[in-house]
Amino acid sequence: MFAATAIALLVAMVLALVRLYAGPSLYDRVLAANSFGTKTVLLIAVMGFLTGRPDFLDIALLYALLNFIGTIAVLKFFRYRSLGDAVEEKAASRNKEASQ
Amino acid sequence: MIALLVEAASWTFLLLGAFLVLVGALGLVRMPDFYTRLHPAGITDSLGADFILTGLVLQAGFSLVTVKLFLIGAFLFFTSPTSTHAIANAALVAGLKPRHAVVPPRPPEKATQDEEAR
Amino acid sequence: MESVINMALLVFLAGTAFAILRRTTLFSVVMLSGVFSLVSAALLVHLDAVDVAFTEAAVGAGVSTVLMLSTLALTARHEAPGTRSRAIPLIVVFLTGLALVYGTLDMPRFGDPSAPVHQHVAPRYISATAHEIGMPNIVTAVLASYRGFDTLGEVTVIFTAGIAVLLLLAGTIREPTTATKITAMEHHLVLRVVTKVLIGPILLFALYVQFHGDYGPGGGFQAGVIFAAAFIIYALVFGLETAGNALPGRAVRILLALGVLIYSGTGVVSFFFNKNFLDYSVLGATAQAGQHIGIILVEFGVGMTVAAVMVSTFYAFAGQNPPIGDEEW
Amino acid sequence: MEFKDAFGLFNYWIVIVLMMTGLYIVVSRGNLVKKIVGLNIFQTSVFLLYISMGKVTGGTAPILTGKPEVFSNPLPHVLILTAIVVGIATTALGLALVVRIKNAYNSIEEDEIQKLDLAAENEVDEPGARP
Repeated sequence: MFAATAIALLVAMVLALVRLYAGPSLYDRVLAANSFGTKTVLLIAVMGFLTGRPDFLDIALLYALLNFIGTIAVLKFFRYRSLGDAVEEKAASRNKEASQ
Repeated sequence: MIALLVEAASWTFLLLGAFLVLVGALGLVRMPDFYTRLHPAGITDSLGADFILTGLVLQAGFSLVTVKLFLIGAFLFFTSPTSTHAIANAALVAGLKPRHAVVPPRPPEKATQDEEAR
Repeated sequence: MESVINMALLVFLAGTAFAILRRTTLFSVVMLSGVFSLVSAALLVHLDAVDVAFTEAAVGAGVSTVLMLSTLALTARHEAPGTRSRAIPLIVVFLTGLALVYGTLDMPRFGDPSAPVHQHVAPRYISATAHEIGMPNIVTAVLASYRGFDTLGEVTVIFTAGIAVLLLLAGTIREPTTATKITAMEHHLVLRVVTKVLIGPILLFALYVQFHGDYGPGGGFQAGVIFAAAFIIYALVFGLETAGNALPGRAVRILLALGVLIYSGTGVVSFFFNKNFLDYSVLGATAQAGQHIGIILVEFGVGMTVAAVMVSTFYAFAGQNPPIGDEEW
Repeated sequence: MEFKDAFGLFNYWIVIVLMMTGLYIVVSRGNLVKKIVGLNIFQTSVFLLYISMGKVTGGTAPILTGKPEVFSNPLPHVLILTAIVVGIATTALGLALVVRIKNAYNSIEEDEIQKLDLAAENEVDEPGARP
């Protein structure tokens, strides 16, 4: 039964990859990468049970924790153009230009 | 007898979870526009993951593995809605308009008022 | 069933690599390399390499995407269309590939237990670890004790790379100007609350991984990267300055050197008990206890240096003043 | 070579495909950041080569569980574990160099940088020719 779940997850990962390659706007790509990460968490958990050694869930736990760092970095990159402390006037001008 | 029941329950949970993950992934591909794709991505993150994790918990019984599975469920519960929120917020601020925008799109000057208001 | 997952993940990997090859906007290249490391971590779990999958996951999810993005923020966003003809590289690559494939024809088949690679050193480690070091995780035992001197070399390589990045980028770090600096993301209330909730568990998880390396997958390398990922997310959401108050640059540089000092110091201690370098058996009451103490200390040193290198690299990259104008975007 | 053999080497062939993709990116693309990503792909393929050689069918991860079991070879895991972190440290170093090159040449395209270098060399060669 784990095999069926694993196959379903693999098919879901293929679909997420299709959205990642095709995604017209960059936010589709971020969304696809993020949902791909969640599916990897589930795949690693199911694989642990499939091979009979379920005590390797630490990796799934790690991904569950760290997966959203990439997303936040990407969004900050596009909002403020720098991952450090963007200076006020640069960010404000960019918003006006971005929201036209 | 009980073991059979638990086994059957975990199979159903696993299959339901797998089905929901598939539905979510299919929705991610078939939905026309970015904002409509947020919903199917949410399906897989929330219910699909929870069903699969409960299926695994029923398999693992009462052990350290169950604690880890609950922790994974808890952290997924925190992180995936946050990142979906952050993506949607960034897309809206950057001016990605929903395709069939029923509500009039936010006039740009209002966006800058938010800036000054902060 | 096993081979279906194996083949599927390998095909994903190759597909993502081709997608990276074809994309010109550097941003999607970075996103795809994040997915690439996700798939390779899943594949490593499948190939029973649990510690390695742990490291790949921590590095891929935590640090590499952020570092590449901060470089993109400082350089360019699009790749210029290539002017040179692509024919010659294609031929060279194709021929090399054919030669390599020809080379693999007489390699032992995948997973073949009678392959020569499994006959020499591995059986000794698998059988000897139980009584010599008394530690379930053979990988950590080999990493820290049997092969301790090489790992010291690896840690020094990481230390040197960290120093080099600091030297390269420290000069151009912009002092916090008095201009109205917004600590970024201050209006993202949801992000700030969730990050505050999650920083605790991430750091706790890093400590768990650090000291759990003997009994399960984990160890200094993974813990260091997770520890740094916690500070990176804190700096991303609450701003570089607030993160600087929590973990100042000077403290990170001290930690950088302290880790390698702890590692080599543990080795030097066994000189005084006239044993050779990095022989931990004298540290404890019995040889096994000594090995445990030695490995925990050494892993602690490794974790400290790796965490300090990742945090100082992020500080150096994020502190840069992006020289590029807005028209580049 | 029947299917069993071909399947047996499938891992190594995918490793070679990844290696060649990484090599091709480094060789044919001019953008420095793209080259670093290509190097990362090449590096990951080498890691997968080591780990797939260490796998034993029916073996589990090399963590002793008390029960006598067949274990996969732990040695490649040790090598690759440290190699990944060294890899990320050297990638950070490469990216730092790219940032400095951008500051100096205001471009990270290999061709433009070479043009600027050549131009700088010509100026140095005939200082007398300057008006």
